[in-house]
Amino acid sequence: MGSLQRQGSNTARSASRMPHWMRLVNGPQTLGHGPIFWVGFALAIGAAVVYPAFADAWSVGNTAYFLCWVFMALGLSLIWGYTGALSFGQTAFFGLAGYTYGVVTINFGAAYGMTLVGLLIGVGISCLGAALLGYMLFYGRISGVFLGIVTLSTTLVFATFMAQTAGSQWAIGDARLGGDNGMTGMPPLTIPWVGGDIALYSGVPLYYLLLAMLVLCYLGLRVLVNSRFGNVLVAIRENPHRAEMLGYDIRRYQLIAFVIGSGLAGLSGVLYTAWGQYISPSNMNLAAAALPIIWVAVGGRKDLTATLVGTLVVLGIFQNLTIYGSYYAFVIMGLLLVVVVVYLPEGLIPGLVRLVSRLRKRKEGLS
Amino acid sequence: MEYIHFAFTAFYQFGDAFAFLVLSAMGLAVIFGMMGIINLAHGEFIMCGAYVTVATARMGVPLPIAMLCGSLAAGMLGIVLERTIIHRLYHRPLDSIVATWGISLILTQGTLIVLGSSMAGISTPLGSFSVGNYSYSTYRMVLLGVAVLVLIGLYLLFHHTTFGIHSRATIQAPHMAKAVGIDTGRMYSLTFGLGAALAGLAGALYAPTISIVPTLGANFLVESFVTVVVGGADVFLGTAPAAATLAVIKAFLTGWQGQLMGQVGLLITVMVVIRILPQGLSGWLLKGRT
Amino acid sequence: MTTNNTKLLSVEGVTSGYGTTSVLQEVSLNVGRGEIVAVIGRNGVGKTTLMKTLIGLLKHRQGAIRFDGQDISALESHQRARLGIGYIPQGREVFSRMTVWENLKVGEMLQQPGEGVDYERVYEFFPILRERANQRAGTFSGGQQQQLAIGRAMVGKPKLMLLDEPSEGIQPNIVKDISRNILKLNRELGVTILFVEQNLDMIMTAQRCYVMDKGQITRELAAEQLCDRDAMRRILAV
Amino acid sequence: MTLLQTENLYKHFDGVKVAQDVNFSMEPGEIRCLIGPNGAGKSTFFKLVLGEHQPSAGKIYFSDQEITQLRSFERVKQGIAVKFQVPGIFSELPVWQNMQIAVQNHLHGDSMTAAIDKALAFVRLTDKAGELAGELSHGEQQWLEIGMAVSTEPSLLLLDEPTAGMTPDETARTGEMIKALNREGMSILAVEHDMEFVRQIAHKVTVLNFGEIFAEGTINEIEANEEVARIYLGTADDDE
Amino acid sequence: MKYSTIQRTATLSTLLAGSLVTSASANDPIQIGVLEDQSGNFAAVTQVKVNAIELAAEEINAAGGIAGREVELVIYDTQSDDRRYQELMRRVLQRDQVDTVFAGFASSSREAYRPIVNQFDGLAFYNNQYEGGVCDANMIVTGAVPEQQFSTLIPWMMEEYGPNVYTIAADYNFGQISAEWVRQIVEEEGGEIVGEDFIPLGVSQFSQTIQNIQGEAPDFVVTLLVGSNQASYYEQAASANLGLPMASSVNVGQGYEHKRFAPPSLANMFVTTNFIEEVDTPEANAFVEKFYERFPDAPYVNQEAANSYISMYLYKQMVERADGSTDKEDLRAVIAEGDVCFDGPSGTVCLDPKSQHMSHNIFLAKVDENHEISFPETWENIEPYWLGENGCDLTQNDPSAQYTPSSPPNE
Repeated sequence: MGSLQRQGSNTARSASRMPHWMRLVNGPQTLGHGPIFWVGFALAIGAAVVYPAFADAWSVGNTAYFLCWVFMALGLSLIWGYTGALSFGQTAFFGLAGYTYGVVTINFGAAYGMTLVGLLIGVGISCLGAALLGYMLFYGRISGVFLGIVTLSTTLVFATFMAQTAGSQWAIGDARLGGDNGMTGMPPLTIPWVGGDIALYSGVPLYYLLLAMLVLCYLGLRVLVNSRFGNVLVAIRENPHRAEMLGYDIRRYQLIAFVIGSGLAGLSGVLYTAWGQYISPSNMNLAAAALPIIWVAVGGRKDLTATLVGTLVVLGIFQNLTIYGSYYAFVIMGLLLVVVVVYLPEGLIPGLVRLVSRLRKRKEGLS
Repeated sequence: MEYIHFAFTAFYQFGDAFAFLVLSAMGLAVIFGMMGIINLAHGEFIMCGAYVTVATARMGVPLPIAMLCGSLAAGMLGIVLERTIIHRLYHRPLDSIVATWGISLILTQGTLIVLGSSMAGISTPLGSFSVGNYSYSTYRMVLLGVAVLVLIGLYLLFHHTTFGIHSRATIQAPHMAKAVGIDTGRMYSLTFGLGAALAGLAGALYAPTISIVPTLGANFLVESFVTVVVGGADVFLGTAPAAATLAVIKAFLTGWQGQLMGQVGLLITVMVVIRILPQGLSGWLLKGRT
Repeated sequence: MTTNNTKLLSVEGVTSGYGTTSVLQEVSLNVGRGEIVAVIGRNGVGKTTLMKTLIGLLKHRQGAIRFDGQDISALESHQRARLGIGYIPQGREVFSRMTVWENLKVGEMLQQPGEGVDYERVYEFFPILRERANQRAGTFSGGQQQQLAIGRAMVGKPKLMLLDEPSEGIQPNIVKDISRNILKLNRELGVTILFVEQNLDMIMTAQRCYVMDKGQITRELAAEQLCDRDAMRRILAV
Repeated sequence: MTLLQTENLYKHFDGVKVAQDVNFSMEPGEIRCLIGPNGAGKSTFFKLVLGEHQPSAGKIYFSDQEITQLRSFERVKQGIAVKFQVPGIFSELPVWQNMQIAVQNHLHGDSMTAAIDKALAFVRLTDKAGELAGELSHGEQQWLEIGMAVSTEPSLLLLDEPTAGMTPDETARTGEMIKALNREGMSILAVEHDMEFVRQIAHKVTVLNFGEIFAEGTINEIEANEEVARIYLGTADDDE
Repeated sequence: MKYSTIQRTATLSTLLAGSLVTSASANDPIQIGVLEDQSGNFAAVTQVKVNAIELAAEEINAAGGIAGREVELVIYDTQSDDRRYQELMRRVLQRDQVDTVFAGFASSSREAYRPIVNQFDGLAFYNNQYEGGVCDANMIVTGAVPEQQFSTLIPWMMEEYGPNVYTIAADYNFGQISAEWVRQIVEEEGGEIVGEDFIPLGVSQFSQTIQNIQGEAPDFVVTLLVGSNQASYYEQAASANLGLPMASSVNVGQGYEHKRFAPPSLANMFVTTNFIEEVDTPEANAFVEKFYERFPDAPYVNQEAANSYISMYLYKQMVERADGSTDKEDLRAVIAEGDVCFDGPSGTVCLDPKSQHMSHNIFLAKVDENHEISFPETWENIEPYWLGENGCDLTQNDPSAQYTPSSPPNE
């Protein structure tokens, strides 16, 4: 478990002896380093790869569905956990990208890899939206709670607006926005293939695609946060004043982190939309907007691995509570949230890591 | 005559919106504006006030007393929650989002489990009156009156009573307040309880006019946050002018472009205000004074 | 040296500080009933830390603090204050968004049970507090804020007043006013006073004084030594 | 050429004057100390130079270029660095990473590693490279911050009470550090109360009082100045 | 024999489970998935749907099951959350492998799960009154649709009270589409829409709306309000002494507002519904009595409860007529015969093969000052004609789409 602790004294210095790429994914900003962690990581991926062979189709599809959401959580971890700016409105970008995917694919169909183009355009539009909003926020020096309120307002305005677009005049090309009932009829993701496209319904192929994307995204973010750029983000979170006095334009860094994080929210939005062939304003309302914050806060926002694992754990627990908890699901969810916030302020995963290492130390002390 | 009717109509609509914003925001203004706790369970305090009011009124208790009971019950609930959970979160306001969200889930669903999915309501008292061709609900004018009274009452409470002064001192400079002998822990509890009681009062006052369901608090949440954010930290100098400004915007947009624009207009106002006046209206008003 | 044999405040081997660093190292000192005692020293030697430790805003790690015969080490700040310790912090810390009157009103908290609040007495000392009762405290100048901070403490009729650098950032002539008022408080109301300072004008108000350096009390000076300006200057290292 | 110069600098806060007609200048290579009673406007002056406050009136020049309108980080890039009074470090990050954040802005790869090692050696924190900065002693935190400030290779280093809270031994070491930096060509402007320390390092001393420059000269001139002694210490013998 | 509610633990699933082969033997129970909102916003209205399904399942099992097979319910609480519908619809179809699903209250929930039903080619019953227009072979809709409710209600109201109509409607699909229907019918009948207000979901304050209505002085108001927040309108209108007759297709019959609000706020309200507990026919009374006997704490037996109950029996009939097959196409072949009918709580109702919607007997319920209900008028056997007339014919092809009057299928 020690391998899950943040890189400490010796590793920081020995970092220079590592191969370059190892140094990138292994930096001080992420929990987990050294051979034990990476062997564990490889085993986890291995397990994830063979998982479909042992699980039933629903479980695989359901896991794929969970994976859709993790990107948004990772994005929020970057914005909130690493940069220290709480965005309460990631669902605005989620929805924006989802609707964009719908508009593109309904109008241009799924052939010739158009769904992948739709994915890229969706993510691109959400990045653009985030750049506009982020510019207004960070260059306007809005921070703290107020940042949360403005971003929340944004997503609520968007949701309220979309809810009343039921009429047929609200259409972009062939794509009807559909009001509160949402937009339907978009194709799932497809991969162009000789002899006909492969449509990725929520089954094993989609699972593998998402798994691959997630691993890439996770490693990519690890590289990012452990890079010079990530150093600055953490510096801004820890002490924005000092960071600025070391010559960094902190607004620019905050903006870039916000755009990347929102792009990931957009990616989640596209994946969710393609998965269920459906997107609606209820994905952007207050309840939906609070969810990513809960995943990230409960998991442990200051670390990508904690966010990743925590999000999957929370999604799984909440869904199982819904399935087995009947009436009491919400009550138990609420209690869990309160307990985690009060007793594990750093989040579930870092809290557990700390607990285990403390127990281990005590054991070592005894022996 | 036409003009007088028109003027009264405008006044009534403004007053109605104003009362709703003031009453639903007051509790939050104390808890979020003053104490900095982002209380997503605000709606559930309102729900608590409404439920207790309806339940006691249906047991035959006179309505005003039932409303008082509703408000007190919410206040009590607030104090209990502060003592058990909230007081651990003062130094990390962002985490309070998650905790109060959890509390909100527990209270809403708990109410559903214990009291069922809905509750029979009570009638709006006091009937109606007419001006020109229009008839109006008398009770809603009473709500306006109560809103103004609550504002005045809070002003007096915070500026002319020992509790109010100690509470403000505690929130402005907790260390110094401790050093002059104020039990700041108790002040935090009481202030939070006051905020909860005010939320409960909003629920109590609106209980006769709305559906009594466990999720009723959600109706109030967005509007109250909007008002408090526009208002800024000062309960009196912030919430009152913010509610007045927003009421004008809302009444105007709703009357002109319908309810949708009324809603959207409110949210856009918040974004604009935060951009221009990061400290809210009260920050701006206070700055002008020094 | 004490004018009164009974000790009002006694500090024995107190160590305290922030985080892992100790700023105060085993500090011991006594203040007798009715005395005016100063703790002097340059910036950064731990004077403010001493004051915060005495009022309880910082918890000490070692040693004991006794006030009026009672061990107050375990008490919270507000409990210590209610025993009769008035605290006037560095930078005054008036409640700046509240009015002058409200600031005074907060001070009532300290008042001993059964005694009325004598605002007249406060206004007699500081007439400006009556004249500007409804002005926001944040709009006062430094000197006026200092008067308010002292007035706020007076309202509670404390037995002991702790003043942290009362002259800081204040015009020399106002400093003289403040030192006069402190003397008057001591003489007329019998308030015991402990203050930390580096300003000679203020220091001369004291009857006795401790010199502090690097978190420790290094010397104790009697009243006559306080009058030797050159010696004092050497101590204050200018 | 002057390194730093201010022209008729004014700053008001809500009617309170915290800088009044400040005309300050210092030469390259100088160690200047800024003294004055608490509340005399020393910190405000620093903030004006750093761009954290905008002056109400007046201009600021650095290396003969006007920087009045530049934002803080741009001034830092021009060659100004600062060490704050309260240690401004990234306390939850290891020492090595603190240093890396400071250095990476202008150096990469091996030269960055070398620069970090050099800076750590300079502030004697090589052995503590892996510790969390927040767990260092107070003096070490001050040095770490000096190390961070210095490693941006500034031509002017601003120090706000660099020795506050240090033991005499630490204070003396800090003085040596500053002199060593100066020998390498760095100019230093320090706010300091410890006159012994000022005597150890300062070429020239500027006294501020109520937002104005009250006196300026060598340490001996300043110490001999009765007026300075009066404002700094207050005096019993000036009756109105 | 008692039905059992399955809330399955994770079974050690086999690779076989991945395929969708339902090779049920004659003795395996027939499984019916039930996805309804028992928590959250809609719980007040939908809990009774689950109860009605449970009641029907118990009766059917007591009478020997469906084609000799026991009925087993797989019930999940969807928490008024569209995403839960998506997750759980996949679960019931893919893991629990139910034979059919009874699902959904909000239209958005239906639209959220519909693509998934299509993906797995399942069969879902939507037992709600709604805005109409779903033309999807995988869906059977038993709730009333606008043409059934408005073509009866509006002309009656216009004759009774006059031609000037004011509509207030929830600002989303149901409200907008229903308002479109009202407009069309009013104009056809030679009346005039004097005003329309659309209210965003979640709005609970209506002073401005009430005043707008007074300003136009209509003969009656059509209220198409949705959710507990918007229901607050009635109390607020009453307290402002608006005093106009009201007509609705959705309130009372669904959310039993006349029980939840104190009288006389819903006085002079006219509602067309295919069932409410006050309907005074022998079949209806028997059903309501059975219902309260089994669920004494139920707040109200609304139209959705009756529809859900009826659906169970329709399904039973279809499966039995398909010789025990639960295959979707076999069942649709039965529907195509055009005589799948059931004589239940609301009288005789039949499934329309073209749209797979249900015909209804429409009762006009009038709420009086004491919130007592009377029925001034009843229309028998009103067909869900609109989809069929406009080119939706599921016996020919399956567009799996939802149409609206402004964009009908044959366009």
